[in-house]
Amino acid sequence: MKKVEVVIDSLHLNDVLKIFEEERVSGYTVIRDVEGMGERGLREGDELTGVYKNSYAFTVCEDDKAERIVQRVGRLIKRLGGICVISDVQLFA
Amino acid sequence: MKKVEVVIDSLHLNDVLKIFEEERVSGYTVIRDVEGMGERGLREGDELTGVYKNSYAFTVCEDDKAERIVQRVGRLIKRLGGICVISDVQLFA
Amino acid sequence: MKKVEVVIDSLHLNDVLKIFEEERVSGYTVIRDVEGMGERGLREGDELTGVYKNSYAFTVCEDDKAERIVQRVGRLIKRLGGICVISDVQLFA
Amino acid sequence: MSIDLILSNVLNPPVLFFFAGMLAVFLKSDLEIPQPIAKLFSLYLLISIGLHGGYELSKSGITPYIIKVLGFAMFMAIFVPIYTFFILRLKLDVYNAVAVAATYGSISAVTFLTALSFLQQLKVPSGGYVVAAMTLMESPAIIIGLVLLSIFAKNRENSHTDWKEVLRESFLNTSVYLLLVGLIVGYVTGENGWKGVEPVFGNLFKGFLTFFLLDMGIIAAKRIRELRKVGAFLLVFAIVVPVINAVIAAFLTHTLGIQKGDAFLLTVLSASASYIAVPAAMRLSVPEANPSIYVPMSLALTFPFNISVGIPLYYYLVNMLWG
Amino acid sequence: MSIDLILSNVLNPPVLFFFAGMLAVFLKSDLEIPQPIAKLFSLYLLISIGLHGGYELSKSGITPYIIKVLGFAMFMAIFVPIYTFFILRLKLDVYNAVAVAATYGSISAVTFLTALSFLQQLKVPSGGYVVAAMTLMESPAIIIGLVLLSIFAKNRENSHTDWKEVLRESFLNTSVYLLLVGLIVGYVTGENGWKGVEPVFGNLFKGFLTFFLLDMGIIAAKRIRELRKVGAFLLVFAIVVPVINAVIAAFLTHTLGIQKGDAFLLTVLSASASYIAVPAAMRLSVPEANPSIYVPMSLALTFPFNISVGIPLYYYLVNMLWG
Amino acid sequence: MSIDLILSNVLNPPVLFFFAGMLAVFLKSDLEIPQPIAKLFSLYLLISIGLHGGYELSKSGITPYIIKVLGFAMFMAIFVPIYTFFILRLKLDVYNAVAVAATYGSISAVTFLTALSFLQQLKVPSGGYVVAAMTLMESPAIIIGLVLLSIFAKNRENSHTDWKEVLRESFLNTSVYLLLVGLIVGYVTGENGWKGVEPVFGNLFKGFLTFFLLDMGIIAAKRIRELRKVGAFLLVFAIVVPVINAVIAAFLTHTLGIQKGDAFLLTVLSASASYIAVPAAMRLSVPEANPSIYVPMSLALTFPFNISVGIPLYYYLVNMLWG
Ligand SMILES: Nc1ncnc2c1ncn2[C@@H]1O[C@H](COP(=O)(O)O)[C@@H](O)[C@H]1O
Ligand SMILES: Nc1ncnc2c1ncn2[C@@H]1O[C@H](COP(=O)(O)O)[C@@H](O)[C@H]1O
Ligand SMILES: Nc1ncnc2c1ncn2[C@@H]1O[C@H](COP(=O)(O)O)[C@@H](O)[C@H]1O
Ligand code: NA
Ligand code: NA
Ligand code: NA
Repeated sequence: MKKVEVVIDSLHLNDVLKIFEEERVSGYTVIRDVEGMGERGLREGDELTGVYKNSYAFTVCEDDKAERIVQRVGRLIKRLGGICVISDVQLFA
Repeated sequence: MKKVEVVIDSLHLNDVLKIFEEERVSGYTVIRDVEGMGERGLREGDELTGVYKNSYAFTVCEDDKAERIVQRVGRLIKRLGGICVISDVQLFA
Repeated sequence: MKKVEVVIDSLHLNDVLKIFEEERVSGYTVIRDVEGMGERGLREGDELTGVYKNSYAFTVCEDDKAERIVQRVGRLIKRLGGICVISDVQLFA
Repeated sequence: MSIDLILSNVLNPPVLFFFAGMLAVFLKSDLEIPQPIAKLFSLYLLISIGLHGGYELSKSGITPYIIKVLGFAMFMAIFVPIYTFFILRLKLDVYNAVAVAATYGSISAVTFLTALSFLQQLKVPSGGYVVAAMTLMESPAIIIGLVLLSIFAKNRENSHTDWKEVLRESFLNTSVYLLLVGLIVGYVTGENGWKGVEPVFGNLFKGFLTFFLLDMGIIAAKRIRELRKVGAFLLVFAIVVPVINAVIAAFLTHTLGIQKGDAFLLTVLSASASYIAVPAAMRLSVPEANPSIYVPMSLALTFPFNISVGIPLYYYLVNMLWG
Repeated sequence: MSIDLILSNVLNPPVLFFFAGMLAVFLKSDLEIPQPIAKLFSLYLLISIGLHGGYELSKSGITPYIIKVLGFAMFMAIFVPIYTFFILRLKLDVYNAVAVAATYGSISAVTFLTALSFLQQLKVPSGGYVVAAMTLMESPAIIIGLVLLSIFAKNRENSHTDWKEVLRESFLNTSVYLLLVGLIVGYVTGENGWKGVEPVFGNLFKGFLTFFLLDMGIIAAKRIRELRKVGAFLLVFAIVVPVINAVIAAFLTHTLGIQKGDAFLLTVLSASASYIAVPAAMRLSVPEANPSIYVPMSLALTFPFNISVGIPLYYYLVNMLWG
Repeated sequence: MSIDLILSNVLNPPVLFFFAGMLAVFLKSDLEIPQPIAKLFSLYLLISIGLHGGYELSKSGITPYIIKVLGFAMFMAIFVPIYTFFILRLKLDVYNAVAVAATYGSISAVTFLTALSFLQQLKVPSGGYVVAAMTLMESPAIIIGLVLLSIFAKNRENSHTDWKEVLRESFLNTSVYLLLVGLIVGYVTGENGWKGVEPVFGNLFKGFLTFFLLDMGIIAAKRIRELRKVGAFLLVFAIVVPVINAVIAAFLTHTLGIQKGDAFLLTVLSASASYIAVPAAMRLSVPEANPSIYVPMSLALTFPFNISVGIPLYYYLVNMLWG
């Protein structure tokens, strides 16, 4: 199994979750309002403007689904910023 | 070393931590109140009922401990829902 | 690529991020105020004293950078407590 | 029932804000209230109710009449989960029947508050001891539920009901604990204590309730989509059983010679269902039951029904009986 | 303009706390305010403004004069984003020009509040309907911006402006939604409703504004370093355009025979720029635009300018015209 | 000391709620208060104290008497960490001795507040400048601690005390910064400023203190289990040293001719120990010291002792001396 991890602008989180759902993963987990630094500078998360918050999401899924997901999320991230990585895990339950 | 990651109903987090402690891991880290989707539907986390919150916990430990932990956590999760994965990491400190 | 994960006393998080920046990683992500248990006991996170909170940070970077980072963060952690692990990931965006 | 009664209940900022919260979800507004805020308000309301009730008790003292009120409360808290359990078993397995019965056997503090604010608008007096009655009504349903479970689900896997744990969840959960603390502190510090904290726990009360109900509207609306899976039987149950409980309570309190304002509040309490203490306890002790049944029933159906139509309806009933 | 005017504006706890928040960042104090708190206060302030405005409206009723005020508000909300867009195109690409124009075409509720508190200090009356005007001024700039975009960025990649989504973001974003809810609830519940919630949504107002501005000072100061990358043209824009908008608004309201207090508030609204609703909408609909341009301009430059120097300046102007 | 004095202190909602919070942990209730709420209240209380003190100062002006009060405060803030350091060295290594000495050399704002509320109940007057004195007493102990460290731990590994950093932590940490901001804003905006914010920062004070102490009770109780590892010497230290400091302060203030109410508050301040500013500073600058020593001592022992028994005891002492 693969674990696909995504960090993206909180405002665009739903686009990522929609991809997860469209690829029919069995589930996903989301941590809202993480902070970070990247090409677009420091994102310290402020609730006021809502424009500087990241969210972190991951899903554990079969290798082929992971492949399709990273392709689609990758395209999103190229446009909107963020990061997407994939790694090997063993699923136990 | 292995990293064991668990997502479970916040109300049952303590059962997982108890297993970690009983297997004498050197430590663990917990992120409370993560959101998610799985077999039991969307869990968006609300503080009101306290029934729709997940927690995320991980521990880095020796391979044999990890083995025993995933067995025990696996049984818990089969009954209560959630997810448990294991992966390879190198521990530096 | 490698993923370097660090859990450290929130008060010392900045020292870790400084190392990340000095090693010129392309970015990092931070989750503030995670809880945990380790050699220094339970850290349940209280906002009052600010002394019992951990932060979790990770960066995805090239293998050589990861190597240098874990050396430096390792030294920090030996003095201040916490944990630092490294694992393999594939970067997609 | 005059339309005025409904209007004077609904044309109230707290009730309107509840529906505004629901509407926000239906219209997909991005309105969101951070979770710690919901918690802050719910803690605040519990402490307020407790302190105020305790203060009132310190003025009235504990009389035989009050004992009668408390006794009635206790009776309803035991009776309702038992009789509903047998009705629920017609359609549900033992686990879910227990969870739903416990949910409807316990009470909702915010429903109580809305009723209180309705009563104050009509200038009908009521006693602080009803808060003590409410506190008494929170927990028994949990215990009863688990007793029913241990009787009717004998060959349960992992059937290790940890009774010490159960008692703790029942009597020391946040709601009960804060109500008790408030009652006791309000009682022992009396006039003097109340004067110091009234600017927060008295005066801000209705405003904070309004704010909180906005949030509850959002949370309730998110649960509504789960109602589809709940089935017609339970949908009907979630409206009819509260009304039945209200009718029973109204007649009994009348027979017992309880005063009108108190009787109305006890009626509302009997009609209300828990969405805080009981769901959490059930999730822990009866993980076999499905929270997507008992939470939406209570939160997305019974609660909105009670605070909009139920309260004036119950008042109408009580008003008729007391004349 | 007398120095007294500036002082009586600045020597006000809310304004001083804003600068104390900024100073904390510059001095690297470890002062931090948890994010849910910022959200709590901003929700509170929106509800307060709405409820109070609605209550005032329920007293005044809706008159032709009020229609005039609302009409003027609507005009400014459409006019400003259009004229500024063409100025901005001189230096910016289409995406960023749209985002900045929308930002300055919309309004800032907290600037409005600070102006209101300034007005109250001077004991100049104003009407609750200005809140309705403010609500009307929030959204049009977003729509106008996206219309401009679809005209001038025709060969846009992924150029699928989802208009349904846009309308939702414009009219159902948190700010607009809560202002509307407040206005309506305040209006329909009138005197009675307001009395119940006034202890929270009326009396606590200035204190909570003070607290909130401390937080806004921190957030604004963190954005200041981004101003370096913004360029002289936009730095000048962020000060001069608000003043121009104020001058236009002051003359127009005078011509239209709008009362002094109302005119002053409308002037301030015209001069203010959005840092909540518009940035979020732009980030979603025009991801090509760089938030590090439009957010710091509005939050770290225009906002501090308006609440410190702008408000007394605009008042001076209005005072001169109305004599 | 009459039992009445203790009772009139303890039978106060804030103190009772503190112990209710502790009890919740001992009984394993699931009562939890989200962390941002603790932060919100602690920020609120600091701002309140500061603003109120500054406003009072603006009425009284700065007199020679006030200078004397401030001078005394400064003296205690320097004297206590030095003398306790040498006592602590009998049993502790240099790092922990520094950390504990600094903890007891600084003060606790919430203890001050509880004393103030006790004083108000007895209707004994006191001056707003004591808040300025308190602010002065926050930081010196941190500096003194680090000076002692650089003298006595010369061959310290990584012994790069970054003095610029230390000064910042000492004088710009959240507590000191907010108290200063409050004092200054309260002072410069005077009567007018205070009137606007009093509904929040004055009237809500005691209620919010009550709420906050519930939370502090929870946090303190969680630290109690760490006390087992702390050792008898330090357990005794955590009770006896506050009392000694109180006795010294009472006699000195009496000798200096300071008024009774002021003297009482200064005595309480001297007896109190820090659990916010100092622990954070120590954790950063002296990571060799073990926070599981200095935090539980201050938070789980000295603080509860002071707000329950200490305050009436110190008042009894002061009352005796002033007659
Ligand atoms: N190399 C990286 N490692 C970990 N997180 C990253 C990395 N690059 C970007 N991120 C996260 O993605 C967010 C957006 O990245 P960017 O669009 O590059 O500014 C950042 O704020 C980080 O939270
Ligand atoms: N495949 C998955 N990947 C990531 N998280 C998951 C996955 N399946 C379940 N989870 C998490 O576990 C929680 C409970 O899962 P479930 O019991 O299947 O509803 C979900 O709300 C998710 O947070
Ligand atoms: N083996 C481990 N696995 C996961 N997290 C750990 C581990 N050891 C320590 N930690 C985290 O690091 C923090 C500090 O560790 P320590 O300094 O050992 O007390 C703990 O509170 C945990 O959050
Ligand atoms: Na009930
Ligand atoms: Na504008
Ligand atoms: Na002290």
